[in-house]
Amino acid sequence: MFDLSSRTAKLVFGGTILLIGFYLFFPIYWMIISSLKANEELYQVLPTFFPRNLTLSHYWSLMTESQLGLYLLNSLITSGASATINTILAIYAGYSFAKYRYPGRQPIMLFMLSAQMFPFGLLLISIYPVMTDFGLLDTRPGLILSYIVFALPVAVYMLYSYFSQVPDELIDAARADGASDFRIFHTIVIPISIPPIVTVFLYSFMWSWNDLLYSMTLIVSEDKRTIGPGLLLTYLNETNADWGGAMAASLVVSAPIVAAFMFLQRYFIQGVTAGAVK
Amino acid sequence: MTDVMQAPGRLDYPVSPHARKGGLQAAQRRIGMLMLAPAAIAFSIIILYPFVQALGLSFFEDTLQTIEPTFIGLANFKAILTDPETWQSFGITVVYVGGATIGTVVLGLGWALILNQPFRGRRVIRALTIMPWVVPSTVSAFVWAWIFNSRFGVINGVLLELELIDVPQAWLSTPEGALAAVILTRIWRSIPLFMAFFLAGLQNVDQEQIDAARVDGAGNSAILRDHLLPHLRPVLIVVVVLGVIGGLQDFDTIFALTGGGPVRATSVLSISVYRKAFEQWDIGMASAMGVLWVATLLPPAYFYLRMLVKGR
Amino acid sequence: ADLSWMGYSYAEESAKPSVEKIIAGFTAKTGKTVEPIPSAFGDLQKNVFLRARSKTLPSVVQISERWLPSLSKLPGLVDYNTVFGKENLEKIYAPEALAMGQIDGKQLAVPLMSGSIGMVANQAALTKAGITDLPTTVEEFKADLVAIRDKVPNSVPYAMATKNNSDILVDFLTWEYVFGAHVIDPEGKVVVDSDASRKALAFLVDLMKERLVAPEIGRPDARRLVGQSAAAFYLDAPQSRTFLRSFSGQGPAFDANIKPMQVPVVKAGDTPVSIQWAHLIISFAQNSPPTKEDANMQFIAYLGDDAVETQFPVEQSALPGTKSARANPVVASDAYLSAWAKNNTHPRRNEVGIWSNGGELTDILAQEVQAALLGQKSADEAISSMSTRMKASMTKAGHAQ
Amino acid sequence: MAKLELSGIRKSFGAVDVLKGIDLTVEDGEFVAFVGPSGCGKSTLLRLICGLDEITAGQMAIDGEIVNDVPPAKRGIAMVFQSYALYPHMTVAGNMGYALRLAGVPKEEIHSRVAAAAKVLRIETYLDRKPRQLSGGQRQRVAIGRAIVREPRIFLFDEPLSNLDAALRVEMRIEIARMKEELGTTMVYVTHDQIEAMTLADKIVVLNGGTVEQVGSPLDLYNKPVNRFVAGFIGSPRMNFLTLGARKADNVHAVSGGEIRLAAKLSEAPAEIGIRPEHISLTARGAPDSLAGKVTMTEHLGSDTYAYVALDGSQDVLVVRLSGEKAIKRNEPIGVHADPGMAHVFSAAGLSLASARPVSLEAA
Amino acid sequence: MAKLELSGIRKSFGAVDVLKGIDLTVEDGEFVAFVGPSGCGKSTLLRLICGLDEITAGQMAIDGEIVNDVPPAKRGIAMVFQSYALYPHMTVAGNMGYALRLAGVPKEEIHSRVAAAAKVLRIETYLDRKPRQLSGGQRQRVAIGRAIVREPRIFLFDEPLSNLDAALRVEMRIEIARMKEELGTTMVYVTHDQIEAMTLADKIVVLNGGTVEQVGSPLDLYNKPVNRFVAGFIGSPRMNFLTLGARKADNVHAVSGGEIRLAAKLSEAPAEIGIRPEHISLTARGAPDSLAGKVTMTEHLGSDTYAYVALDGSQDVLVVRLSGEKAIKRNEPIGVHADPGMAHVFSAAGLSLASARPVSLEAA
Ligand SMILES: Nc1ncnc2c1ncn2[C@@H]1O[C@H](COP(=O)(O)OP(=O)(O)OP(=O)(O)O)[C@@H](O)[C@H]1O
Ligand SMILES: Nc1ncnc2c1ncn2[C@@H]1O[C@H](COP(=O)(O)OP(=O)(O)OP(=O)(O)O)[C@@H](O)[C@H]1O
Ligand SMILES: [Mg+2]
Ligand SMILES: [Mg+2]
Repeated sequence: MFDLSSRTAKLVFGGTILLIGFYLFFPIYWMIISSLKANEELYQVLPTFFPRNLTLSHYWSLMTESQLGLYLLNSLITSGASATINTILAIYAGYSFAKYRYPGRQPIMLFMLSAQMFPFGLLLISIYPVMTDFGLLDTRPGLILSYIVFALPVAVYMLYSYFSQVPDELIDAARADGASDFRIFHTIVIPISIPPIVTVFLYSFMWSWNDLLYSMTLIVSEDKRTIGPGLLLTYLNETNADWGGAMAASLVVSAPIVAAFMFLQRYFIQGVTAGAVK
Repeated sequence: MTDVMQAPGRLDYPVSPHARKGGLQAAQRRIGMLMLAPAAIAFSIIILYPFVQALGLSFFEDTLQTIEPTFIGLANFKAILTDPETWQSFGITVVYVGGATIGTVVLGLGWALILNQPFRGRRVIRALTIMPWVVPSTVSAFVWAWIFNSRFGVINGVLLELELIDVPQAWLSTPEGALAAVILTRIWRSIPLFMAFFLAGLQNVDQEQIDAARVDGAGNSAILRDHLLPHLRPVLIVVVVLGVIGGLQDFDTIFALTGGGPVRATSVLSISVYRKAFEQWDIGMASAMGVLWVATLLPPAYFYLRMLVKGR
Repeated sequence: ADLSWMGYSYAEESAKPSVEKIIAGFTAKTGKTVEPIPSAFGDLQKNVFLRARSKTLPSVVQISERWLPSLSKLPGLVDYNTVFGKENLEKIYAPEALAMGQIDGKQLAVPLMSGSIGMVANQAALTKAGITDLPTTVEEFKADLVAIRDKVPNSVPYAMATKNNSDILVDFLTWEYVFGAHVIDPEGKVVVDSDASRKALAFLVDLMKERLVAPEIGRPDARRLVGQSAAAFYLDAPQSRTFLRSFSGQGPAFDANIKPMQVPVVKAGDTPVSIQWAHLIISFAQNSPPTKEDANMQFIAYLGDDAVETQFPVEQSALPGTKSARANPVVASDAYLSAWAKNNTHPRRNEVGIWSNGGELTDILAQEVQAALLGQKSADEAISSMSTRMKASMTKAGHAQ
Repeated sequence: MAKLELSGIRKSFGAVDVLKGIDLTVEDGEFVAFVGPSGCGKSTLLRLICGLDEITAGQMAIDGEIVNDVPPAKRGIAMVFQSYALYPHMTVAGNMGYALRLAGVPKEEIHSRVAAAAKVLRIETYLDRKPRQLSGGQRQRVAIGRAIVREPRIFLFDEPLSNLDAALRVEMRIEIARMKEELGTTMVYVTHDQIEAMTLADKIVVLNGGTVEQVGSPLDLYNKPVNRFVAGFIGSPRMNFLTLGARKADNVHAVSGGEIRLAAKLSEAPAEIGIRPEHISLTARGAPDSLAGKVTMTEHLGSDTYAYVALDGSQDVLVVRLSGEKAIKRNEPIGVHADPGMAHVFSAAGLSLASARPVSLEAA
Repeated sequence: MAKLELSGIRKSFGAVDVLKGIDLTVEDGEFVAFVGPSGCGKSTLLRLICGLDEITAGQMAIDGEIVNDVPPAKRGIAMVFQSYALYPHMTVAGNMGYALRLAGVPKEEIHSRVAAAAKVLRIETYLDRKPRQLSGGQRQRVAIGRAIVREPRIFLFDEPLSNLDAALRVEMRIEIARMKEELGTTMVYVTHDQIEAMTLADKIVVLNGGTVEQVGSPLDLYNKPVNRFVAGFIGSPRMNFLTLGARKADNVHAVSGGEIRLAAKLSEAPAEIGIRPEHISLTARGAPDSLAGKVTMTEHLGSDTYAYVALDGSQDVLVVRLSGEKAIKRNEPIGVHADPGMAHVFSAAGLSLASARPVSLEAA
């Protein structure tokens, strides 16, 4: 897009890369470095930018002492499941909004979308008794269902946005070939919509993955705790302030998801580019 | 239609045995509604019903003392609206959401522009950029809290080293510092998502249009101002919606980073509602606060979104 | 399970085995099973509250003494007097510990362990600053702090709680008492607006100005600082030892540095101040009315047994709540615990936390103190604003001012 | 194998009437082309025949059965879309076999029918590729293949060649001609392209503004257009139109650069005459039966030369098509001779007054 | 007002050589068309001239000044893009005035220059519309208008009409011809379309695989192609090629259905002869100077008739173009007579052996 042949252009470009790059990546570097410092080096007023002694002690203690693996697993299960449910619901709703006409279609869609502004904390107050009534309090299914709150509306919108761009001719062709509406959707539309679906899945996933509020409230058993509260309760809380451990744990819990994202981000960008948001 | 078919002078044929009743359009309508149903049901149970219930609760006094709520009309709203803390919360929310959204738009756009430019190592940087977004929000709060830490934080360390300050500063203990920190953290976390949207927008730019502008004599800044920004307008609109939603609903980072303090400097609405409900046990008041929030946001949101959906 | 026990100790890595021991012991003795429900300390009140709303209250809950008033209205809360008889309880429990569980003449809680929040010094830090004697008056205290500040680089001489509302409350209350001030009187009148209060707060603000205390320190941070000998004093419960051992990374070897001491007084001879602290046990009736045969009442009875009381509190570095356990040699011979008991003879009530609107009061107090410490308000302004806001809150909670 | 009968077909989208009553019969085995300007409703009509949209009013019958409410797949119809509408995630074989799979045809049969169609279309070697790995022409073939394997009673094509470049278009046109020959199925073909319609169709339907202007064989339309619209629409370069001036005698009218003598006096007043570029030749100025003008521009294609002649005393420009390469001086006075037997006369309402072929055109 | 000189221009994208040394001079005021198959480098060359891409090697001069490193806006060049590349968010006037605005031309002058250009292009009434509110042809005009207002020394067009439908294409072609006449500016025009190139250009450059095959006037290329590629590329329907068989005498070769007699014996062995469809006629079987075959297919356009003739004993099919409407029986023995003076002879390497025009083609 830009012509970088001039010196000023090069300078501005380089300067911006450094500035934003530093902002984005320094914290990550710092997290890694801090996790590798022994406590004596960590708790210093003048920090060292390159640790003098690398130690895996924080990692060692989190492996042996904490329940991090369990929290991580719980988070992956609940976030994964809720993102899946969310995506499935949103796929149908988005397609319905995009390709069918019926009374109330647009107001319903807009209302759903606006609902994304309802304060989650407020909803939680009433979700809690609902979950209790269904016996879902302190259960993974309960948490998973509650997580629908976070992203369903936006997920519906994103897929609506994408499906609107799927050419009608393609659907007509399948109809002429004798496919029913559901058949068309399942065998034609969904297979060609993988990138946007991945995008929506990841977007939903991230909301649940980040959640602190719901899981802190709806889950009390430690064996079902997710990483948000898990980290907070293990490392920085009323009785503890273990920064080195917190950094190491942060890295460990981030690793699988970062790896997965590295793999999926191509689809993610593709999905957005394909019109998941427009 | 039937009357047409019976119109005189028309050839009369037997109706094909495959013909279906009700015609095409009715069938389509039914299928459309059927597909919407699961999401609509989930939405009603998990979002709408709790909201309606909260709406009801906002007219009750429902605190720890009153296990059975008592109806008190608009008293909660009156109490909230006359409480300076409410207004403070609204103010802080505006600063927080506004600051974070603007900051993220600017930096996310800048980063997208950079990553849209071919250079060596671009792929790697693009892949790494996703990181701040995918680390759990608790983690990002940890990292920034650690960076801002008054005793062992790197900011203090660097400033001390450079002798710009002579004693460590407690950044998170000043209202400005704490607000800045939560905003910086929020921006840091959302840059990747915004970047992805902008990048996607940029990848849809018609290269011929940019070429045409170059031939017309446009330099880099003119390309940005006259072509890229107008092109990105729709993306910008969406990104702002997502940014505002994300900012308003953000609880995790702030809660883990400052807990809403010092004093109440970072008590945005989501934190205030939580506090009211789960620390002070005043459900009625918390509901009223939430209802007020929705009442403020819903109408503009609805119209903005309608514009978004229609303007496509 | 026959009963469920929600508690925070079970959520803490270090205390969990001790809890499991209690449960195993109970099951062995009665054949009844206990379902432990862990809940983080900070979340416990919320969890109880939400469970009350959804009518899924556990049968037994471990709570902190200052939450009792706010939980006292919950339906089904057992008055132990009606089950065990007042006299029986008085026979078993130490009076000051039992008193913490009483509200309006009802015995709503019994102590699991008790003690006080008092001051702890770090010998290593004192030595570095060349201080040989522990300070007894406020003046000496401040002089020592200055010495530490100057001799121990990058230290926080007094790791006072300056973040985290409930931590600030305890520290501030302590100094209020030291200066002879009160926040709320026993009748629920807010009396914080006094010269003594102003003096107390001004003293703390002064410490901050002199960089003898630091902002952004909560209890855990304080423990870390002390554990690393970067702070010389702080306020904590006797459990302090357990934490410091762990935070210093030295384990029991660090015990030599942990010095329980008396909180400094304004003038020599004054009674040193400390604040009551306990872990209490409340129960929700399994039958109406509750009887001794109920599983949860059997459990309560078991908790007063020496088997529990000589084990659990000691492992947590705290005093048992029963008379017999206190007399038990295991407890009596623990040097640290006895030193602690000796230094903090007359713990006082937490006069803020005990009200039903304790959460709000704590917030107000902490916010105002913080505002003063951070220089956003003068000490005077903070105290009068605290007074006004607390009065409003108390009025609303039904305590005429 | 099917006869298609439309009677009184109407289609409205909301308040907009797109088709305003179409009556049409397509005989069994006939190849019918729909032509007409953009937006005239060609695609809409095709979609109605296919069953993709609901007919607002009227009746449609295939082989004597009313199919108004029959879903597309049950009509025995296959359609080839303008954008091909290939399923991008399926292989060529998958695309072609999709309809059969849906119909529950056994695997082996699908396989053999796909293979047979692929052979006809010479795409056997691409069967395992995805559409995006194919060139435009190959995609087009797959789209046709998808229609063929279903062995439909009627084929529908919506501008199937419009996305191809000129050379490929010629090639695929010949392909379709071959297919029509081989299959002998009833076909309805929408096109923008003159040549396609003229060369492929047995019968052309000219649509305009939602109504049928004329139905007939290609040469019928070319030689005997019923109105000015059809006359101007069919043929390239398009027919020249000359406005008639004052009536000089019963059957003599003034035109730019001369006058025109009609074979007979007409009851209805003639307004314009039309002459195709290939029916005009250049002569010396003043030659008998010629109008006066001058050449303002020429275009040399090698095989043909187009001369643009401005008639004296008017703004009318006649396009003249001359065979082969002709050297023509520009801006010199010249005569144009139009073959009067090939000219057409139109009324003010645009109707062709077929009986009034002019007998001569001459300079005044 | 400008002369453009390219010498030894090369362009590589990475390891791919797209242009392999182009030498070309475009005289002041000349209209040059680039034609060639897809992917031959036409657009690339145009982009180099415009300055949008960097020249890998070689030199480019405008009016004698080397401009290799001059940015596009400073070359005095305007370009009309295939997709028009209008700025979608600016009005028509904004689009047209954009370059002037960037150049700091005062508002009133921009206004008057835009108005003037709009008048020339007859788009005055659309000046306040956004591009998406315009039809294809109107957009095309705006794109040209945007180029005109800059008063460039050289106009570049990249397939400007390829997105228009047939009728509009004809109209706009005439428009461009008029513009060329009026402005007299140097123009370089890339096209796929035979007719555009033939009718508009003073000089056609045929590109193939990154090199120039032939440069010359349209009729030069049509009549004297230097090689088989150019012969086949120029002219529509394209030239028929017949493979020569065994040499029967010094200057007599076998071809399908007969033999060919060349004017002289050639030093280089001839391999093929080429005859354009318009230079062939149908005769009775066995007529003198004719080859034997039969008509397999006919296409009737009204103005022309195409006959596809399969020559006896081979798979070669000759396309024959006959003027007007001809009724032709299919699959009956027939003779084809080719005008031998119009035939071309090519060597095995595809070079035109211009000296060897055949004297006759006859049935064996
Ligand atoms: N779904 C629709 N809703 C409203 N109007 C429609 C719809 N589909 C088509 N139209 C209108 O119907 C008219 C005919 O459209 P149609 O697509 O049949 O034209 P067409 O003859 O195929 O044109 P083209 O040659 O450009 O493809 C147009 O004016 C169009 O705007
Ligand atoms: N940026 C690029 N990177 C690599 N290869 C390129 C690039 N641009 C063009 N090419 C290649 O250069 C060759 C010539 O492309 P060019 O666009 O000039 O062809 P063209 O003659 O304009 O074709 P068309 O008629 O299809 O427009 C093509 O093979 C193309 O793939
Ligand atoms: Mg159409
Ligand atoms: Mg090109």
